[in-house]
Amino acid sequence: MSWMHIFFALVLLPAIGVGMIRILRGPTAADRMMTAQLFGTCGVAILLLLSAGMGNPVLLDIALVFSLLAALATMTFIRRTWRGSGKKKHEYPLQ
Amino acid sequence: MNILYNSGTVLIILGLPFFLSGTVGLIRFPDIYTRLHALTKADNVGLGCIVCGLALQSGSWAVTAKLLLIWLLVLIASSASCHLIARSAMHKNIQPWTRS
Amino acid sequence: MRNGTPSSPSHILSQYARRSLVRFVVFSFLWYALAGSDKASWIIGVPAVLFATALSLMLASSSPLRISSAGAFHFIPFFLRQSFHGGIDVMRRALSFQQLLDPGLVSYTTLLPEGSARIFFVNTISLLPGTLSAELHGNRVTIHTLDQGLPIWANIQRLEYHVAALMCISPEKKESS
Amino acid sequence: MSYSILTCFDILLILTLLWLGWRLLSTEDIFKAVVLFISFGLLMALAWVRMRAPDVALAEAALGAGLTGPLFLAALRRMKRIHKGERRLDSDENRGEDHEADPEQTQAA
Repeated sequence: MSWMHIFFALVLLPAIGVGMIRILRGPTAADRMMTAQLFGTCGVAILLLLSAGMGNPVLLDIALVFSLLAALATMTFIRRTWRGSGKKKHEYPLQ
Repeated sequence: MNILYNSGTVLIILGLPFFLSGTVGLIRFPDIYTRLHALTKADNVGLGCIVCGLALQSGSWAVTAKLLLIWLLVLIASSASCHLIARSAMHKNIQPWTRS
Repeated sequence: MRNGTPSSPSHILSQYARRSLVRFVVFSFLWYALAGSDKASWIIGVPAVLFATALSLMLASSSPLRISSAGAFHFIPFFLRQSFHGGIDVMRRALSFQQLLDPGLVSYTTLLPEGSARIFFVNTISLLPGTLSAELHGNRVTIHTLDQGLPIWANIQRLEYHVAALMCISPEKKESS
Repeated sequence: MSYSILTCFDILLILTLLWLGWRLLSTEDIFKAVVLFISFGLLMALAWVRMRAPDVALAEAALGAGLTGPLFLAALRRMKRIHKGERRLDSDENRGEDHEADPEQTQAA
């Protein structure tokens, strides 16, 4: 048990709690999804710190699963939920 | 050994403000593109600092390799999904916020 | 490499052996990272690594990824330094009391060839200070920037140079523009 | 020292989870509920870790957040296609199209 690492994990937990504001009020769907991604990254960091703090190396494997699956939700969201309105326009500002 | 441990602690402490500022940026920045900046850059650097600090403290090559692997995966995942989100926002014709 | 034209059988064979050896080493390292230093894990590890090597050689694309070690030696410190700067930059903008943002879109025409080099380049842009790749259309990358006052063009050109060095792309293509 | 900080961590985690669960159940926007569900899964994995059940945490991270979330997102699209015009499932679907660019404005920017 090392209190220092657990204290650092405790500092990171509000970063998740405050980020929830963006899920609740984010204007577009992508804003909400981005916050879920932030939770993934913060969750990996908290797991790494807890693994050092609790002296349990198994938690590194959970962090590995977190990071492997972090992209999956966002990609499904882009492919399935947040498609453009039919036709793609290839005219962008400032070409 | 103690020097390694302490410099690891310093690196971890260095990493925490990056995470907090990533969240602050996500709340404060005005539009989706600027929020993506905050999300990808700040969090990856913060995680990098924490990973390096823990690797210095762990004192084992296997744990170090696993930590670096985790960081690499997060790096790839976040930069790819950041590009995807920005691209579909462009396809949806969401205009970037500009200083008026 | 030693003799004959590049398509001579011995050359192809030696290159094939080299590629499979590199992959074997990479997958062994991956297994070591995943399973830890326990010796007993290699009972499953060695067949898994061999299987992964064979599978990846079977599924590999015809144009293999070539990474030069000298390029990587220059690229990794560059990348770490730049992404650290990017983090500091975002932190400064997020925490300051005034609004420090001046976002805009920049278009950049890359000279990197189609394929893995270009995709790698586009993904790395997002980790540089103040830039975010928003669109890739042909060889034209649309970049969203956090501050139009930053030296974006110079940064991206340096990144392009480093990626070309990393992926063993000869620089004479860059002279054409 | 270590245990009191752990207690603080647990209490904060429990409060966040409870608040998240309440918002998840009470929200009307289905997409928002799905995103809250994914976040809930991630935090629940942390809670399992604190309950010293890392194997359950592994399953929760893989199934709860990693697989069920994308399945819900895919199902949401199917549902939207079926219920088209009846309800607003994705609240920014209309807003995104309102942003139809007028080029002059962007050029000026």
